[in-house]
Amino acid sequence: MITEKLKLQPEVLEAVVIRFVGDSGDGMQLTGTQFSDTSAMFGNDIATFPNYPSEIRAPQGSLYGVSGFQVHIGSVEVSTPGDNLDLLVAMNPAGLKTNLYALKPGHTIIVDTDAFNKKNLEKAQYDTNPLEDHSLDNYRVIQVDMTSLTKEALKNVEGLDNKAITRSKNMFALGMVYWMYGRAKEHTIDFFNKKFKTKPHLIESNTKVLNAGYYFAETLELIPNAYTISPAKMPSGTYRVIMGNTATAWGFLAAAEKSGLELFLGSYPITPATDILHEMVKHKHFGVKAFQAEDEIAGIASAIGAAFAGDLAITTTSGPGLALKGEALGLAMIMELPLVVVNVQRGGPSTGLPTKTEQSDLMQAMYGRNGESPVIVIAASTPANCFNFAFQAAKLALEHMTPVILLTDGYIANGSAPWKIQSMEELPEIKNNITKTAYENWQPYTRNEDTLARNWGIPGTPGLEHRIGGLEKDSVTGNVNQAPENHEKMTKIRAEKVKRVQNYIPEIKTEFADSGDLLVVGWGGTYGSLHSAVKQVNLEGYKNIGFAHFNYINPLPKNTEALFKRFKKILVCELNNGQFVNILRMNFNGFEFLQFNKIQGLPFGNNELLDEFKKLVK
Amino acid sequence: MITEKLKLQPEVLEAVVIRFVGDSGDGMQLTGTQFSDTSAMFGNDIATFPNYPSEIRAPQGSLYGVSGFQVHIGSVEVSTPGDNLDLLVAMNPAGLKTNLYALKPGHTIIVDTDAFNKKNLEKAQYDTNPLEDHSLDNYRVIQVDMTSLTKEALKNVEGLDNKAITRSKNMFALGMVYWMYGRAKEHTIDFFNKKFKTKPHLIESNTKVLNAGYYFAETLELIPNAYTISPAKMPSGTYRVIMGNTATAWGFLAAAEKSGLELFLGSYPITPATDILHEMVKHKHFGVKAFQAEDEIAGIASAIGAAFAGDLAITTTSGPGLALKGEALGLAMIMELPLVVVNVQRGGPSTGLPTKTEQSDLMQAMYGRNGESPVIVIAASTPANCFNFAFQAAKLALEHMTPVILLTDGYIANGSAPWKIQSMEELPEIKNNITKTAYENWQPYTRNEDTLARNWGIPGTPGLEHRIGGLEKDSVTGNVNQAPENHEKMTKIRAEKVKRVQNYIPEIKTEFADSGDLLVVGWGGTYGSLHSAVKQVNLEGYKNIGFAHFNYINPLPKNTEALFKRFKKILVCELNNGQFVNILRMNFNGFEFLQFNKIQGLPFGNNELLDEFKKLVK
Amino acid sequence: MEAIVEKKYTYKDFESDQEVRWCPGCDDYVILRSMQKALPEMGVKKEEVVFVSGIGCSSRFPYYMNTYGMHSIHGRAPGIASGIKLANPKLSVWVMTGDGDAMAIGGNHFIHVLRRNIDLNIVLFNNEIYGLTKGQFSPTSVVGQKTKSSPYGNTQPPFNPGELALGANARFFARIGGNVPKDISQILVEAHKFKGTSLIEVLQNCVIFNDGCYNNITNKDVKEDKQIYLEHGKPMIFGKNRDKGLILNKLKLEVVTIGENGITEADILVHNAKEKDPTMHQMLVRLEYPVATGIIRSFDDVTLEEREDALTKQVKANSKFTKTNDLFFSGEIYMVN
Amino acid sequence: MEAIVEKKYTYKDFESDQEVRWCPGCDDYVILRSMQKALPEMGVKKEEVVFVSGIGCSSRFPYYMNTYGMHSIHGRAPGIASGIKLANPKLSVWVMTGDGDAMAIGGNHFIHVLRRNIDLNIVLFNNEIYGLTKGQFSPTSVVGQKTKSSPYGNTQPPFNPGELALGANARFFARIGGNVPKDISQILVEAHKFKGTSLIEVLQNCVIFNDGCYNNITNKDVKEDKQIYLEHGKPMIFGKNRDKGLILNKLKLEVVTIGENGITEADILVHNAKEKDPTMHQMLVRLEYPVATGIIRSFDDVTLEEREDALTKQVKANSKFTKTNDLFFSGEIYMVN
Ligand SMILES: Cc1ncc(C[n+]2csc(CCOP(=O)(O)OP(=O)(O)O)c2C)c(N)n1
Ligand SMILES: Cc1ncc(C[n+]2csc(CCOP(=O)(O)OP(=O)(O)O)c2C)c(N)n1
Ligand code: SF4
Ligand code: SF4
Ligand SMILES: [Mg+2]
Ligand SMILES: [Mg+2]
Repeated sequence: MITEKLKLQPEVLEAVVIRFVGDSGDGMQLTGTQFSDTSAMFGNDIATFPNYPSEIRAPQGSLYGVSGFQVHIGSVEVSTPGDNLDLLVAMNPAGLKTNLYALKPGHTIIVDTDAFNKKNLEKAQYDTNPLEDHSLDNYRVIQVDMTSLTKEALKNVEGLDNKAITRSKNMFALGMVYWMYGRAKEHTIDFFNKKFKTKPHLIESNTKVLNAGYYFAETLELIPNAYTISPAKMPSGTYRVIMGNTATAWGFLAAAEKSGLELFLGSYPITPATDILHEMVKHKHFGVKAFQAEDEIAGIASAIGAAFAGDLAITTTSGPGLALKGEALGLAMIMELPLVVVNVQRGGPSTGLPTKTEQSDLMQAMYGRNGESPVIVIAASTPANCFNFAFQAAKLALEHMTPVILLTDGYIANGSAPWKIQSMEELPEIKNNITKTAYENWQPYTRNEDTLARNWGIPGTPGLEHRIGGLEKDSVTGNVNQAPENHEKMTKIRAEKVKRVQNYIPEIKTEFADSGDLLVVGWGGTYGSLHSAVKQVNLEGYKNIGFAHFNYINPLPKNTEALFKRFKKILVCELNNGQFVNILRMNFNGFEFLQFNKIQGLPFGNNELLDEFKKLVK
Repeated sequence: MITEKLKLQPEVLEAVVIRFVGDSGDGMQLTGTQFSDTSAMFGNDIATFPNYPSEIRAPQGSLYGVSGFQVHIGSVEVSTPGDNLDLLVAMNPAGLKTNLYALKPGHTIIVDTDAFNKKNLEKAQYDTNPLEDHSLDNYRVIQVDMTSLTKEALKNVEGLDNKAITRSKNMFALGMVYWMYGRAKEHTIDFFNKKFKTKPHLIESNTKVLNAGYYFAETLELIPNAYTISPAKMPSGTYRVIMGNTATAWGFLAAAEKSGLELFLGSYPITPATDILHEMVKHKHFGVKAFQAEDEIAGIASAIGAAFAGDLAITTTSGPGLALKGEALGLAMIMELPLVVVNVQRGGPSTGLPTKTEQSDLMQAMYGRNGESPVIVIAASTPANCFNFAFQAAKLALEHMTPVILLTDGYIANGSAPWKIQSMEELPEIKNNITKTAYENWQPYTRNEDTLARNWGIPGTPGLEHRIGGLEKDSVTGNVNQAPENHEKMTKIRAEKVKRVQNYIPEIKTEFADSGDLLVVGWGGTYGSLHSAVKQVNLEGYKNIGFAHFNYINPLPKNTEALFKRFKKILVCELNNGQFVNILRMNFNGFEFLQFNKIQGLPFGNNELLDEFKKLVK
Repeated sequence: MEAIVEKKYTYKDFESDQEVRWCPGCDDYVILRSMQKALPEMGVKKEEVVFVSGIGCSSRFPYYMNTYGMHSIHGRAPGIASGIKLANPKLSVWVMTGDGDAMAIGGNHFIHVLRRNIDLNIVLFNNEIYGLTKGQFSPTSVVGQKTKSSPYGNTQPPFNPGELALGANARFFARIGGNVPKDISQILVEAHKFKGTSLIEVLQNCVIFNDGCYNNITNKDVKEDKQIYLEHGKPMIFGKNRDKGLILNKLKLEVVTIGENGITEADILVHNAKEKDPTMHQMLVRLEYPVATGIIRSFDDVTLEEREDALTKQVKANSKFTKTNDLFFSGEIYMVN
Repeated sequence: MEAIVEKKYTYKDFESDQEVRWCPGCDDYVILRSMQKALPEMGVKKEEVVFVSGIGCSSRFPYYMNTYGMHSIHGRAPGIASGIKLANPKLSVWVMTGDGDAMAIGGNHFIHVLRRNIDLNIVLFNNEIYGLTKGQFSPTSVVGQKTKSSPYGNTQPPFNPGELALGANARFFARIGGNVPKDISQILVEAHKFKGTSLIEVLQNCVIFNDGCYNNITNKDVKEDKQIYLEHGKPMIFGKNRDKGLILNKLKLEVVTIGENGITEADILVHNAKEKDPTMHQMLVRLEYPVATGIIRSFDDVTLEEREDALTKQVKANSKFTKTNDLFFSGEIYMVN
């Protein structure tokens, strides 16, 4: 019934990476979410990463139909979902086949032996059964006939058909893992009670199976109980677990409330950005106006209209959608309207790898429009700080009267992490440039001397009637003015306005070392991977390796060049073929910027980073 | 009747710049074209530049309704329409007002005094009559009551109404200028005979007025006859005068014939690119398939379809249109289909200055798409070489199986110049990658080892049936393949394929000096202005100033860095806020690239360039 | 718009300080003045009016109106206007567009805005040509039409804007000549009153690139014989002598003469613009002789804003969240000390 | 397509080597197999068939056909297909698209391709949902429909694809359930034969995000009573007992029972799909009971390729230019020595 192929010493671990894999229908996302939420409530730091197949429902048992959910839990700060696994829970052969590569040698696999039948083995393209052919000898394999055990557990529950019974085997696996890691089952049982309020037989069955798995592991004491992950030392406060896309949506909710404006979202669904729309449409109670448009162009067009009319206007999309919005974004730019464009990056080019992560839209964000049309570009770096950068994007747009592009990516957008809830009271103030009542000689293009933000005159306000548009405009009245000097002047003002945002953003800081041999530079969603790797290399005794991670890209923080000068080597790490590094090259002369690039639709792995760092400092 | 306010010594000139200005209805474009064509046939080198108002028909006499046409003729090579004028022909006060700034002090103005009436002076916002208030004392003003003289000349011609009579006064002006510069009237009279074949009274009237102007100038001998522009020393051959947009269209006609493919154009009208479409639709006799689509996206989409089906496929547009094409261009890129995108740059951002010139779409051409999606980017630099670069764009697209962006701009697209006609026999061969007949194991993504171009299998060919699309594809079969390593491999291959084009393009050459104090760097449509200015500064005795002008931007010529190393200073001159210079910074480390930028919707002026050069070498 | 207008406007209140730059003789001038004269009739405050346009000669319109306005990018005005209206339903929002702007590049937004029935007004300047880009055929140009981009004649059959609009479920459609300022003004006023998206097609003459394309429909001397000006509840009678009328013959509209073959006024169809079923309206927009003008369809339906508003009210009433803090601290939160 | 097919194909010849990846039970499988079975009937060579799609579940179709194919970008397939067909009119070109792909982002290309009447075939998989992006409402979703992006119910009234298409001047429109493979195949064959743009709307069930949305129209047990399957030249009769029929009552279609109230088969309307005037076709596409299926309209008209071809021939015949040299050295050229 249970085989342990390899005996290992129980270890005391600071952090553990677990991946649940199975068929799309096996409920792996739910299992993973339950485990991570429970761990977070227990006080662990967590980071998660779901991995869906790009098909909606691929044929059962097929290799491309495998759905996975990875959780990283720690008693120390964890900043990525992790790359190498400590535990792989594989509900079928296809899941094992496609995920084994990530498991650390010697570490644990839990499999449902019932699923390792001839049909499934064939679908997973196994010639022989891996549970029997010694190909797993380097791992600790825990074989459990979960399906049978689940059926057994449920044989007395009324009102369940066969499908419902086999579907709940994921709870058996979860129960086992809860016991292994000393987690309480209560959170999940509560969840059943809420979710199946009207279907008591499902509450009963799921609870039964969860308990069965838990007690199965406990009773047989087959699993060393040494993995006690104690709570992580996180700043005190009230927390919740949040997904990046939800955090983004909530950041805008907060910004709307803080600025006293109504929130408008114009969007067209696209993976992996759609969840922001899904989240926004829920919040009609806050008066959120979420408009699902006919395409990306209408999405941004409606947002431009809403911005003109005085709303906090947002449009959300991903790579190909941003390409479509370029022309309209140029219009918002020349009209100097506040607008936030969220681009959740995915693997490109073209349709590319729509469900994978990448950082390859940076240049597009900078330059994907005709003419000289600079906008503010910022990037979030963790699921939780999507909240802050969404808030900040709105604040910058409103205070500087310009479009802002907020870049996130599939990795942080779909990942989740504990978020120390920021209440309204803690959030910074947001000013805006609205002219409330007309005064003599009011002009739409008169500017704030510091920010260069223009006046925002909103339809409905008597006396501020004015016309703006896409033609070059007079520097005061906003009327059409195509005079040569006016055009040069306006082009420079628009550039200067974005440049001056430097005065309103934090300086860039280094972590681990403030000067030395090597500065590791990253931006956006790679924060977690890079931070862990630099931390580890420092723990390993390499003392002069610093880390600087950029959230502000256009403009760059003021002190960037000074910082770079303090290091002998600079290594720019990106999930693309080298885009941020080129922006640095444009801006800072005389540095030799080294590159580390990965273009696989995957986050950085810890080892590949460590290897690279060590190569450069040895 | 005629006043010469200032006596000047007759000069022997090598080149003369003349501008004809008047109301949109005054026929200035025709007058200018006639003068330049006649001069070209006489053997002069010429360069022209029309300047329309952006209104279709602005109110008569208004400042913004002025239409102008500038001609630069020379017995030496002329490479720009010139900036400072030797002669300004102003048919009304508005024309004088808006164009006087360009006239060299002491030089000549010819005005139609009849047009300087109260109404017109008011419309031109003159408080006093400039012909009387001494404000023109620094110029030589030739006042002719042209309207009256024209009426006089036509009083015996039958069948003319008042409007037709006053409309032909431009021919009076032309006659005068012909006489001044020793040009024959015959070419223009031939033109009348052809144009008004069915309206003999118009042949008679126009010829009469032309002669009247000519003889008027001659008889009264009021105009010094010293401006004898002798023919320029141009390479021998057969010439014609050609506009940049026409040359672009013809380059594609030639490429289609040379490659043996049918020519397809999918386009949507947009200023200043539309004339390419207008030219293409004429050539149904060559089987050109010109498809006016519903928008820019459908324009490029149809071209992608035609490319898939085996045509030489083109799409033409300008700035905002290129923004719209970004997403589809990414598709063409990942499908590795041959496609030429022509972008005739105009003043941006957004609708910007649609009838003015600028070089601000370079970054958009490089990066205006999601994901890593490099394409070849080249730029034409004169009206005539639009032919060559269109041909070359098609050749590169077909031989390397990739989209190519060809950049021109409003300045060279609307300008005209003598073109030494290139016959089919002189043009280089164009190979293509079409697989004519199936063979075993044929795969769409098998590549030419040198160019990395993939096989082109065309619908209709038995045995080559295959499917491609926008998802990442397998490096051999082209089937969907989203494996991490495959994606990285394909991304690198696509980049390398474009990079290798370096092996197929000429090295960059310097003019005037091959090493020294200052290298003036330009790209695209500024060739003429920069070339003249560097030439002049060298003539003025500054010996170590070299000039390097780029037509190939992605990839850059192989020897670029080596060339840069031979100069102490490098000055990059562009009609934008600094785009090419940033591409150079990305590519070449350790140079301090100086910038000279103009963002006024206008070409560089000779003097501003000279000043800048001298400042840097003194 | 139930705004109380304190001051009685005249058309001059709606003239902006920008010089009008259309070609002399262009019908666009007529439409501009008709609008300036219609606005005082509507009883709407100047500051609550927004004109949005795309690109084209016609799209320069907002510059000339002393209200709020936006001259946006080509084809996107319906999207922008939708955003404005959804952001602030109190505004009176007008989309000014051309046949190219609305039906070439902007075709998608055009059909979707009609489908959604947001309370916007769209004035379509149909001159069957791209004016601003100097004369290429448009999606309403007729087959055979010679233009700069079809020197041998256009090969693409045109849209009938009314048919396309009704196919997209338009609730209000009117058509009117570009040379009848009073009628234009009146239709604009009606469009304003109509709740939902209203579309007005103006048969606008472009004197430069397509001069006279409507001569045999709109010219003063033929107008009454070649057009039928429809009014809700009135019989479909036309002609200089008001002696021609329309009757239904199976599924075809037929022109008859009152007084001939025993036809009396009672036999003539009566126009019902407010009918939900668009069958008759579709037949009318397709009619080639006489050409139907006036308000062809005006069917009252719920607007998108109304639906959204009702839902929002309902959700608000049922929700325990009024501030974001309520949301942030709801559900599964936990403390770290 | 008058290609002489040397070999008699079977559906297996059209199966590609790619694994089909739709959800088990999805109607897309039915359409795929219907197409694979229809192609051998069409007498067209495999290498002369091209499938073009945009993005969506439905748009994965080309991968599964062993012909030429392109899985392009969202909404743009009609543009790409137009280019393919204009480049090589000998090809049989198919656009495979969804309700979102064709009518949301692709709406503009959709109406323009219909207007132009290029000889393409468009198969519209209408599941009234965005499948691939996991369940948001689409332009054909009904008001009130709860989806991921309309948790409180959709507020945007839908397009009727047939109405939109006819408004855009579609010459061929058919509608068919997603669960009747033989009928689908037959209509595909007819669409192929039709010269001009043909549009086939398939009422396709998405088992995951909008399961059962057509149950009361397409389910085996109600189908015959709830649908009327139209055939050109045949009376409009439906019902399990073939006793129901349609008659015209003024401008409304009415369901009557044959044998009741003196109604005989002779009173029933006869379907004329080939009529130029679309009035009846529009009434039919709008009908809610019974839902009209089969080929509703099939009006023969000149195609764009034919017009272009005729013009090209004419221009060629009148031109002195055959080679570009002729052009380059024509007109005003001059020599420099
Ligand atoms: C993205 C984009 N594409 C093309 C153009 C060029 N363009 C400007 S107006 C226009 C057509 C105008 O036609 P219409 O809407 O009928 O207006 P009209 O000038 O006839 O009033 C075109 C093609 C543009 N400005 N922007
Ligand atoms: C430019 C762009 N925008 C959005 C998307 C995301 N997207 C892919 S398919 C789709 C809708 C699919 O709906 P439909 O056409 O009805 O196809 P179905 O999946 O229902 O067959 C969307 C919004 C995309 N791929 N590209
Ligand atoms: S070009 Fe035509 S539409 Fe445009 S302003 Fe002139 S007359 Fe009017
Ligand atoms: S999601 Fe719906 S449409 Fe897509 S494959 Fe699954 S069942 Fe079919
Ligand atoms: Mg027009
Ligand atoms: Mg769908």
